[in-house]
Amino acid sequence: QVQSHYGFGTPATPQDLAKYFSIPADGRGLPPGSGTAANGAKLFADNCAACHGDKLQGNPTAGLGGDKLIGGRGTLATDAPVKTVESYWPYATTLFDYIKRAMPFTSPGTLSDDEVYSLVAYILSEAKIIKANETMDAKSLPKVAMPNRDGFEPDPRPELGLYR
Amino acid sequence: QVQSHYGFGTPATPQDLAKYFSIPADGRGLPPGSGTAANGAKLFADNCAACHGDKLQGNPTAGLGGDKLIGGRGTLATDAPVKTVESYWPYATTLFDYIKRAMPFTSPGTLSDDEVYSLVAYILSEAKIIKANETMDAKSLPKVAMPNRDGFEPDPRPELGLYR
Amino acid sequence: LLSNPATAQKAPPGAEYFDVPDDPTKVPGRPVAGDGGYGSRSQFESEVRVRYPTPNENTSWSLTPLDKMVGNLTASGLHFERHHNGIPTIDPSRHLIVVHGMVDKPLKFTMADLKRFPSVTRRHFIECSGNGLTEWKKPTLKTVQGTHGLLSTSEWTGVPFATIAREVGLKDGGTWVLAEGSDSAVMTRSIPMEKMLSDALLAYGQNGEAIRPEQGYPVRLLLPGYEGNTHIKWLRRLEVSDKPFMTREETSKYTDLMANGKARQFTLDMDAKSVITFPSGDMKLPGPGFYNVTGLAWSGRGRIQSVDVSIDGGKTWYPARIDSLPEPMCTVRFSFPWMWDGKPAVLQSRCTDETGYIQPTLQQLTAIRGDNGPTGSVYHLNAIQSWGVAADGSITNVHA
Amino acid sequence: LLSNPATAQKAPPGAEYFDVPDDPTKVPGRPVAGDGGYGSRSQFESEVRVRYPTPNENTSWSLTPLDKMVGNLTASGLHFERHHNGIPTIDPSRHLIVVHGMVDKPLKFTMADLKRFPSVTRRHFIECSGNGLTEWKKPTLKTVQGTHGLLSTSEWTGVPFATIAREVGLKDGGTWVLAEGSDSAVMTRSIPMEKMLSDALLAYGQNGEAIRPEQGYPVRLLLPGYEGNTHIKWLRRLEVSDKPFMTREETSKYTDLMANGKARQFTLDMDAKSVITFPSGDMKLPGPGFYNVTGLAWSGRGRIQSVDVSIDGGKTWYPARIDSLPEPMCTVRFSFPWMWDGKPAVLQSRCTDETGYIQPTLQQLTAIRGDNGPTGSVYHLNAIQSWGVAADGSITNVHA
Ligand code: HEC
Ligand code: HEC
Ligand SMILES: [Ca+2]
Ligand SMILES: [Ca+2]
Ligand SMILES: [Ca+2]
Ligand SMILES: [Ca+2]
Ligand SMILES: [Ca+2]
Ligand SMILES: [Ca+2]
Ligand SMILES: [Co+2]
Ligand SMILES: [Co+2]
Repeated sequence: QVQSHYGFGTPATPQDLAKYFSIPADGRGLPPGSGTAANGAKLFADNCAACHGDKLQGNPTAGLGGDKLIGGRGTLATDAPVKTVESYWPYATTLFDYIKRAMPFTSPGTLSDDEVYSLVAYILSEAKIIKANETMDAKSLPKVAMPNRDGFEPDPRPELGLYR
Repeated sequence: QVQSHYGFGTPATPQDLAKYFSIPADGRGLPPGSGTAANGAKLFADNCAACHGDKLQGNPTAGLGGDKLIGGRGTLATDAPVKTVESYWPYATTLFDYIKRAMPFTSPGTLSDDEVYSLVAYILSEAKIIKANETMDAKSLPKVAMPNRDGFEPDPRPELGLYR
Repeated sequence: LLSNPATAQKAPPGAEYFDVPDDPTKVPGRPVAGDGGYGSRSQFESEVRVRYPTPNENTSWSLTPLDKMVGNLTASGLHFERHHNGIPTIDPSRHLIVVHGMVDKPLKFTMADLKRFPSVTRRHFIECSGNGLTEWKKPTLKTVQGTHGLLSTSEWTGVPFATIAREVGLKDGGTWVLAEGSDSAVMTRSIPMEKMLSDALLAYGQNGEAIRPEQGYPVRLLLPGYEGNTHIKWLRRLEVSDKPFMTREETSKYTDLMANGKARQFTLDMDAKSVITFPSGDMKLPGPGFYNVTGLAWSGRGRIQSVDVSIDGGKTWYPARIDSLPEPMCTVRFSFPWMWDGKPAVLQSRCTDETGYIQPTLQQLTAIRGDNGPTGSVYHLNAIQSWGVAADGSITNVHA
Repeated sequence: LLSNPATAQKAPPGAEYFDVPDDPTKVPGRPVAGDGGYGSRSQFESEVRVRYPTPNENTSWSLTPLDKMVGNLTASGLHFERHHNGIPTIDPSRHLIVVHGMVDKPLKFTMADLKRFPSVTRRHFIECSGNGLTEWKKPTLKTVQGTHGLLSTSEWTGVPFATIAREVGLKDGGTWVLAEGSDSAVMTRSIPMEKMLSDALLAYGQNGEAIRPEQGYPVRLLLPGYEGNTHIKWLRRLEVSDKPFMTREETSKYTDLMANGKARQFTLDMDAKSVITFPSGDMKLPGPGFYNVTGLAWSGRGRIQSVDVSIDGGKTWYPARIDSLPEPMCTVRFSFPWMWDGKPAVLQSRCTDETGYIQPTLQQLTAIRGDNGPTGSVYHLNAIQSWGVAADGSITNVHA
């Protein structure tokens, strides 16, 4: 009496799917467009610095609380690790994906793809991960060599020493 | 480590218990005092008739909805049973207990014991269960012969015919 | 960011109104704990319990919207109500529970005292034995809220009466316990000691927080599987006795008058029962096709063992799926995959509990109880419910 | 009879104020359904979830008042919150869930579509993996609400992802699923397909009614036993992929940096954990005597098997009572009868789950994870909690 498929829901067309994105490390789904640190610097000052600091140092203003974005290299194995895009993030693609979806915090989803590429370029360049004149686009971004690229391992739990 | 009694709570003294009552069919706990239908008639007109009707016929006023108190004798085995104090209630003690705790509906617990005895006498007399001049008190009330005294049986369920 | 009074009117009871953005991903949402730290339901959810139009609104009942519910528990705000003179407002710091009668040591307990005892946490339904009282003679109310809404399920936390019994010490021959409420009906019922010692709780918790005012705040009696009226709310007193007290609620009311004029008394167990909540009365199916028929089943005598569903008014029965974990004296959610062919149909569900009792048809039930309900045998209608499906998809309450 | 605005201020969040009579048995109470048909908690109950003072109140969390809770479930109004840019207001009639990626047939579902599928109802805890993040180095927050309040338990109703998977058809090699929220953080996490097919739910029901706005109205992902952040709220999209997406929340956040500078990623299971909620931090025992020590235990890997309690900081362990029914990936309420002799004591609880995993001490845990928390290994602190009892009865959060 029951069909193996219920048949509820309707086909999601390419147009339906066009507004969604989620960019894995290989850059699949990165949009056309490009940006540079020079353009990003101005955009950052206008849209981001209030919360992330004009030196990208994080949280300059009470009540806004943006993360520190650069610095912290070499601290991960110390007693006071500082985790930033520069020191901790394994993939530059994540930066594009996250800024495009969630920033600026008070008006997320309003930046153009060129603007996002530019902001990514600016942050990576301030982090001295790319050179100031490198252009970020769908091809170059996945190739950016993040300092902590190999810093992650899969979950080794359960920790077997904790069984009797 | 644990005591067999926790020891929480404090003794309930006779004074603590004095304000409570609950009168079983044998009349245990009926208070001193007494009343007659004559006194009850006036009390009923003043405090009860608005909701129960001046003929005790029930629910005369929209929004108040007091039960019908008399009538219905001989209807219990018919297709249209009428359940009242007169036709259905097995014990007169219940009438005392209930009026004292819950009536009048808008100011329960305000009647004196004499008033409750009087109202009980009035209702039982209107129901032709006692004579108009009988006095109701702790001794006489439990002895009132209610028409449906033997009308109840304990729960015979589960109904075994409903098992496969 | 709380809604302002001007727009508050737009929100259903229990909800706050907020403006609805075109795209919720493009504007920041409401801040964490902006509600003062206690949340409320969505403004898009509007089901309410509805009062049955008794003449006096202080002795009345309101019914749970079973047709709008999902899962097995009842949201605390939607638990059915039956009050005999309204909801009292009780300050828990001034509330006492006294336990006396045939005991070695009468005691009084503050709420703080009560909460110092070990407690247990159990899920149980409560059903008013008057649930469905309009439905004996002919199908009367339109929706399942009307026909079955005096049923709700909660997680209850409380102290077993057995623990309290050890404190006061029971005298031999104490076979009944009177429970009394602190409302203005000063509600009283007599409960067999055997039940009190087996699983009765003095319950102060409901779904993780204090019991709600309508359900007996600060403490109620919880008698798993017993008719709702016995679960005395606003509990203030327990008196141990060698006999029942023959209170008004166990003589004038909550007794079952049979056709021969004799009435059953202390009919305390709720018999096994089930009902389809989707689709149910007053709904309309958009057209032929697949429907996930779903409902609730429960028994006052233990766990639900199985539920069957019929689409032809009881001629053929198919097993239903059990979609939640069966527990003693607790509802279960069941479902049945139904491919509607567009022809008239009669939907029914029938449950069996772990004692082997099978939910009866109305015919079977009235053969035993007589058909003089609702004025005679008013209570304990647990018959199979039928929902008629017309060719146009409209669903009505029918006797089949 | 609803409270008037002038006196409404007197009532705590979630309650309405009513005048308190001297004797509630002498005045009629409030009428049935006088509240409009959706009830609220008592005016005498005031516990609230409290926001942790992060700089930005839109990306913040609020903690469940575990010290004030009874039973096992969390009242819906007190379920902990963690939002990354506030609570969106979503009209369910306009909400879509799209399922695409490595599937045979990408589909979009309205809420009405989703509700047509068979559903299941399960009780599960959700715990933020950041629960206790302040407690690695030294005892920091005073109460159990602060140390453990990112934990709540509900009854959830929803459609298994496995059912949806049959609709879209999975392509071979689809080993991960991205879940995306419709809030303004457009939250994304990658979930292993194995988990999605084993017990993931698209949940639209919570404790019998629609899921609350703070918990993802109209629909959230429910991943029994997984860290809270993965249970994507306001779910709008599922994308099947051959690899994880390495989103910000699974790289920058919710990874566990070890002492050697390497970080664990996709640490999704919540390890077994327990905590004593009474007595707990910031309480004061009135004096020597009996106390019913009680708390909660839970595991992301199955049922709780047993709970032990120590009153001497872990030197001696006694079995605790289990006061509610253990269910997979669900809290249980436990208790222990303690006769306090008035001398300083250290109370601890320790649970074992059905896999045999034993809740570790903080020393055992930091021996493995390093002691650079909270800036290093921030998440997944499931160590035994210690409450110090001073001779004067005051209770404090201690490391012992
Ligand atoms: C009004 C404040 C505000 C503004 C403006 C803002 N941010 Fe943010 N940003 C935040 C907050 C708060 C977070 C942390 C969000 C969270 O964790 O939930 C954040 C997080 C980030 C992160 C992630 C950091 C990490 O280590 O995980 C990046 C990258 C970022 N912002 C970039 C930007 C950029 C680029 C802009 C401008 C286009 C911007 N932000 C504008 C407040 C702001
Ligand atoms: C304002 C209305 C009102 C007034 C005044 C009132 N009653 Fe009632 N009475 C009711 C209602 C309503 C009920 C039913 C209560 C329930 O079932 O919850 C009731 C029930 C009763 C019953 C039980 C009937 C049965 O068959 O179970 C008795 C007896 C009774 N009242 C006697 C009295 C007496 C005596 C007085 C006066 C002292 C009185 N009432 C005043 C409304 C009222
Ligand atoms: Ca693993
Ligand atoms: Ca029996
Ligand atoms: Ca609803
Ligand atoms: Ca004894
Ligand atoms: Ca409370
Ligand atoms: Ca396939
Ligand atoms: Co009964
Ligand atoms: Co993790």
